Amino acid sequence: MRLQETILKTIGLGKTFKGFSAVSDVNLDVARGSIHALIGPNGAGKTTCFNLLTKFLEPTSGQILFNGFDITKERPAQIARRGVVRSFQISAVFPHLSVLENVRVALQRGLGTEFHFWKSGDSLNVLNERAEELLCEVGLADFAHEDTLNLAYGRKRALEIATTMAMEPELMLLDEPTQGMGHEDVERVTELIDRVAKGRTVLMVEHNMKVVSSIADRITVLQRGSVLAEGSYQEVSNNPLVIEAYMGSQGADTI
Amino acid sequence: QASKTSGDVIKIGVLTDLSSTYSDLAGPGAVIAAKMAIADFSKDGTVLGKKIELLSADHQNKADIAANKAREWYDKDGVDVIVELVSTNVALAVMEVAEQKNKITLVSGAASLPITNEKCTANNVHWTYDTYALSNGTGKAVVKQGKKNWYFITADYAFGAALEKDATNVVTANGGKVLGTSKHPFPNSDFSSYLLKAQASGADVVALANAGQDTINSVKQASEFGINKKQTVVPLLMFISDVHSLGLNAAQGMYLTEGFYWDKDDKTRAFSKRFILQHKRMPTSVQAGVYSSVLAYLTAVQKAGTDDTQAVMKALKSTNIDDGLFKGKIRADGKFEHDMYLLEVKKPSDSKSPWDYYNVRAVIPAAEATQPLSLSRCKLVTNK
Amino acid sequence: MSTMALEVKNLESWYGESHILHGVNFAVRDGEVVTLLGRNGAGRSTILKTILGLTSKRTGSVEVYGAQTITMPTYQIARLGVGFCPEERGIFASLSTEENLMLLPEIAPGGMGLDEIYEMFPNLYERRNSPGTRLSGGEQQMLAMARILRTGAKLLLLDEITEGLAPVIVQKLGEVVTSLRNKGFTIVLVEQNFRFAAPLADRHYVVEHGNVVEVVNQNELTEKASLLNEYLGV
Amino acid sequence: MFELLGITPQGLVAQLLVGLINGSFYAILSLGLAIIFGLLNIINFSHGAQYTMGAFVAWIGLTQVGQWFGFPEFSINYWFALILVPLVMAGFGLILERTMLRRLYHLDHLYGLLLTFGLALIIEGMFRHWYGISGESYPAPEILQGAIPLESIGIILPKYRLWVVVVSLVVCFSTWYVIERTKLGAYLRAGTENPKLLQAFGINVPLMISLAYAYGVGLAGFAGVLAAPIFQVNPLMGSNLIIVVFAVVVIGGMGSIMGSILTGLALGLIEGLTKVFYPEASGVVIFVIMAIVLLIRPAGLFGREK
Amino acid sequence: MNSKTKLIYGILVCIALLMPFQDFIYLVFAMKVLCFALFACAFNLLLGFTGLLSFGHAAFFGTSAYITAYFCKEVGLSPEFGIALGVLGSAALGLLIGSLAIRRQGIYFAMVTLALSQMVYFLAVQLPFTGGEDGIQGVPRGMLLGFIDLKDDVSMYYFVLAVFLIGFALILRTVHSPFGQVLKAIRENEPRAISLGYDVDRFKLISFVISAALAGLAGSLKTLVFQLATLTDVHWHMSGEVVLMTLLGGMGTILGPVVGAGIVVGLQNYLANIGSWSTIATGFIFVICVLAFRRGVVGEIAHFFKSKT
Ligand SMILES: Nc1ncnc2c1ncn2[C@@H]1O[C@H](COP(=O)(O)OP(=O)(O)OP(=O)(O)O)[C@@H](O)[C@H]1O
Ligand SMILES: Nc1ncnc2c1ncn2[C@@H]1O[C@H](COP(=O)(O)OP(=O)(O)OP(=O)(O)O)[C@@H](O)[C@H]1O
Ligand SMILES: [Mg+2]
Ligand SMILES: [Mg+2]
Repeated sequence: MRLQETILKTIGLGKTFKGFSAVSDVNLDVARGSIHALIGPNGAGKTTCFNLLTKFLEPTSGQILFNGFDITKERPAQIARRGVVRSFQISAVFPHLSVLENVRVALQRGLGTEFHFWKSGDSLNVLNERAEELLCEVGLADFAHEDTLNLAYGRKRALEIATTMAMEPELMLLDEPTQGMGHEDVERVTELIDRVAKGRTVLMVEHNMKVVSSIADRITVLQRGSVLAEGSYQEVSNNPLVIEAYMGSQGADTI
Repeated sequence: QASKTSGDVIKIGVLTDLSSTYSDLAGPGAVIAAKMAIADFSKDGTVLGKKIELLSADHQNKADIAANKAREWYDKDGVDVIVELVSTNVALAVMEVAEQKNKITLVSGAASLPITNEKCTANNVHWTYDTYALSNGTGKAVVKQGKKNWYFITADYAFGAALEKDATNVVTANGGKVLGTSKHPFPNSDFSSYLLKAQASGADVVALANAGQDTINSVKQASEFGINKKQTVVPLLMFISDVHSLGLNAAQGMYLTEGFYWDKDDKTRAFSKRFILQHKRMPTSVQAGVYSSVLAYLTAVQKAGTDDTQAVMKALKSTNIDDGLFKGKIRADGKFEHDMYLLEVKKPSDSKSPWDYYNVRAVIPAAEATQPLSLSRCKLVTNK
Repeated sequence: MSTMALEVKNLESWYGESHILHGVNFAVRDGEVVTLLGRNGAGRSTILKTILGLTSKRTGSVEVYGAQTITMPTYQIARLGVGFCPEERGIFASLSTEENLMLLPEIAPGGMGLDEIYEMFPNLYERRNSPGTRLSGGEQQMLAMARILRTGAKLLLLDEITEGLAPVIVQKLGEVVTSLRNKGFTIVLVEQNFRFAAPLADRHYVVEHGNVVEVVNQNELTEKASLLNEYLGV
Repeated sequence: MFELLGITPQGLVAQLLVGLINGSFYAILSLGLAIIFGLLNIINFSHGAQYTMGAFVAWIGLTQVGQWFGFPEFSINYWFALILVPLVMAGFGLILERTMLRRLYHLDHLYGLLLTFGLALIIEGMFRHWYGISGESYPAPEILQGAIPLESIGIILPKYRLWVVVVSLVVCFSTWYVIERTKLGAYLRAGTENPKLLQAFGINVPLMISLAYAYGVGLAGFAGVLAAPIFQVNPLMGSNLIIVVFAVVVIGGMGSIMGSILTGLALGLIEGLTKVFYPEASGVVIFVIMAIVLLIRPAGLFGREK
Repeated sequence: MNSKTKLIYGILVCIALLMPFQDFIYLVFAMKVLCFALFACAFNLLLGFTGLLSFGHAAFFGTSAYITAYFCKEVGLSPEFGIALGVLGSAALGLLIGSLAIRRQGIYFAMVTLALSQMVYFLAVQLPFTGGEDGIQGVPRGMLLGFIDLKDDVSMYYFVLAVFLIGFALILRTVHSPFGQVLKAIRENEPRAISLGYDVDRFKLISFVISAALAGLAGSLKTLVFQLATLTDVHWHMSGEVVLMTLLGGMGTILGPVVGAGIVVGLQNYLANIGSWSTIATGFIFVICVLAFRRGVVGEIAHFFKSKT
């Protein structure tokens, strides 16, 4: 496959819910290897955008191109297998599996034995090492054998990132990855995202401007379902429209 | 695992419906009837010097439970004979097992003709009644009264179909006509749609080819819709327990056929008075049949001098039975041939005492109440 | 004012078999705003839930406006004038936005009117007829906050209300809290966002491992900055 | 005369009326189930048994109570039973809720189903043991006995059945009004989703839940009294009905009040017509409809999609 | 599997092997328990390990029972082919019902399966070859592989035991396999599993079909043991019974359904003599179980040992 500058492109993407248009005519261009942030006021349509990109929702209009292929018609699992993997705004883990198993479920797809109901479960142990590595990276090594249910919220978020990374995605979609985390964790996760973004592409929704300003290469601001502004952090944060609609008078620095 | 010989006891198993649909017409009452038969047979409860033991179990009208129990009884507990067996599928399943194990079954509660016809076995007697007797008894009598146009409300399963078919034959053979049929799912509680259709058909007779609750509710609702005023409602299978729970108000005037009525003569009355002391209810024909079959079995064992199956069957089939409740002979195909009674339900005002429900309108002689052997499809008869 | 709005003594609490709070003590006077700070999992949300009797077991003493509530059922505690905004928001999916808003019974006079609320959160006005959980994450957060303002509750327990909100809204919420405070509401704020909380509160309690380990008054903020830093990594 | 598939238009009208009568039983029973499911998250398998129990209690009141206390003359007539039995049943429901169901709310639906299934067996078994299987007759009250001959359409309609339709429609729609048009309804729905949180807002959820269950059981008892004069009062009358009523609730949309009423009526009609045109299928038609509805509109006809 | 569980399994298998050498438990009863245990295990694969509550499993049990009965009796096939055809039939039916039902979730899934199985019941009543409510009776057990006469209860018993063990082992393996791991994940959080690239519907469908096929296997075996197939096998009561067995034994545990089947079948058998009291007693047992032993027998025992260590 020829490497392209643009890994993900949407053309005129739109979604209406019973007459209410949550996303309209969004043209995104996500460059390969970049960290691209999607910001905007609450209800602007960011999560909806994610849902459209991963086909958890059916777009009302528009096209989605991934690596130049039109994936508008594909099913969610197919898209995930192409390398577009998302995390959820509201934490999504497998509560009654251990932390390690959570990650292993993601890794398991690589083995290609997911339908082998006659195979022993021990055949999955080869994945443990890699899973532990990933847990280490997000600082959950000590919790590997804990039931996920018992983790505090912030740790669940970290686990979710580890699971997402386990998929070795080409494009990671992170919906507010630092939401609900303490400051230390935020910093660690920010670093983590920055680190794992090497060699892949990240598209993330984030309200924490500190995170956005420190790692995002490019920012798209949504408002009422359409693109309000786009550019680097500097450009965007000085855009008066954005300040009015999103950042607020105090500007970014105070947050 | 070799089946054990019955050893030092004669074991009789009452396999019946103790808890569901048919428990009133058979059920605990059948167990009591069997006990009475044993007590009447010998004071000390023995035959040939061996103790007589009675077992009972609930088959819940499920063939698999019944077959399971029957196997266990025959194999493990050394039961010699299983009696009662209400509900045709249960009877057939147990007869099958009995044939394999070379043991005896005496069917009282089940109604289907195939029991002594295409499904007959050499070790079985069908005691009390069958669909042939029911439809011949009631069908013929009603057609002869000039009620020639029939409409059937039939339970949508094999028993209902058999009953309808037998009755249809009788009706047409006697110059009547069938105008239509409504098949209803089993069980069912609301019959008004079918009754309205029957009403609209303009038939003289609305015949009910169903049983138990279904019949009771059909009759009850027929009277609610005033159908019994203009048309004759004929339940093809109905027991005194059903009439009892319906009440005479709704049931009055109906014709039905039974093999036994407690108030027929002194002997039946004497038996029934003893029975009601123990059971608080008058015996149904099925319960009376159980009494009769157990008594006959014990007598046959006595006569044969052994509990060996073939010998006992031979003794049974070669004895004239007359125990005061039933009188007749057991034929080669296993049908116990006896008289049946055409009964009419009394008006409430004519009923003098509790359970005084019927007028005996006619005695249907055994020959007429039983399918002639020449028509039988029983392997025991056709092979000869 | 000097009456006590909330006084928690020796509060212990359990989720099933896990023992989460180990003797928490703090008190809030009528009209004060305090925060509970701490790391993830420290037990701050649990403190709020325990005050309302939402955990499986609790012991100790919790007085709300002078009434001992430790043996009361939850709904009676709420009727003493407590408004709760849970961290998971708890919007009812089967009700529309406006039904969600109108759902809570008035437990005391002096709640805000619907107009006032819509003015404060215009997003909600726009989406008032859509099912509660069809709102965006942030809109749900606004709704959860807004609905308790209608009830007339005077003691508000707010769990991470700025979570997932756009900076403009956060700013707006800051104003809301300030105005509530000026109106005489008593507020217990669980916050991750220290910068949001710092200027609003009279006092900060630092929670760690199910205990209050430090109290920092408004005027001690600068002195104790390093201490806070140590606890919270701010 | 114009005939359609062997039935006259008059006959058809009569059949539709009959269907409506059954429909009103479905409606009133499924309404109770819907309320209980909607609020307690419990599939009340004992609903059928409670309906049976209603009928039996009415019958006992009419024929037995007097004897028990040595006044054979004394009996509770139909009209009193119509009010008294639902109250007795509601009280019974209240006890069940307080002592047993209460412990299951935080669990999967399955446990509620299992518990109420067990209760149904116990109730049925008791009546079976005491009163036998063939059941007892319960006469309709004097003034509702007899029938109205509708000469114009050539049928006779029992007065009692007309009464059933009227009274059950009244009960159904007033229940609907109270639940959907008052704030109570919003509480009920919110309470279904997150009872703990609703409590935290100052609502006495446990009481609300107890009363809702009691009301549902009361409705079942009410239906039982209504049914007693039509069907034989027998221990199995409810268990035969209950599975169909479940289907009605599902088709209408679990927990939807209006849904269960309208679907109950509609399915009564459809079933009635099936009995006329293809009687063998009348036992299965409701399930066919259920399968189709669930595949096309998973939340049921009136249910809210999640 | 740790050594302790291995030991338990070993003991159980030994007991099962020795069953014919005793007089206390009737052999046909033991066979019945094994058939229903297999049925319940198959059901548990779906409920306990995939999180799908099917309220129509009798459809598979019964369909296969009828097919086997028909081919063994009317066509005269040998038992192994009769069973194979039955299992194929129920698997095909599983594919059909499954692909319709898995589109729905939770209680709706349960209701779709119930509705579809009611239609199967309807067919069983109406189709001519099923023999209506008399069912197909007198099915010959036949000669297994042409030389083992199954008429003898002891050889029949060992045959049933062998089939049961194979079925059980398959389920055990499935649960712990990579496939089972994904099933577990799906049960826990479906959207997340999708976002990880798993085609969730495929997984559900496969486990549905496996479960249906094994339920069918149980049905076929039962037909041979009792030599009959009747409407009881397809009735919704049967679907309900298997739910009860599973819950009573402990859903989501491996041995639970086996124990549950033993209890329910035993109750039916030994309470049979006390008439309506048996219904009441059964009712009480369920109520007590739900209120006091919610994890089911096996679940409670496991929990007891877990909390002790
Ligand atoms: N399924 C749906 N049905 C109806 N409206 C919806 C649905 N999903 C989202 N919306 C509406 O679409 C708009 C965009 O929602 P979305 O969740 O995408 O916002 P967001 O940008 O992620 O906001 P936040 O930052 O608050 O999470 C909101 O107004 C929301 O109410
Ligand atoms: N429902 C629950 N069952 C069992 N343990 C729980 C439950 N909820 C929380 N916990 C545990 O209680 C502890 C305190 O949790 P709490 O939610 O109060 O923390 P928090 O300080 O609010 O942190 P966060 O920032 O993550 O919200 C954590 O260790 C958590 O794992
Ligand atoms: Mg969002
Ligand atoms: Mg918290």
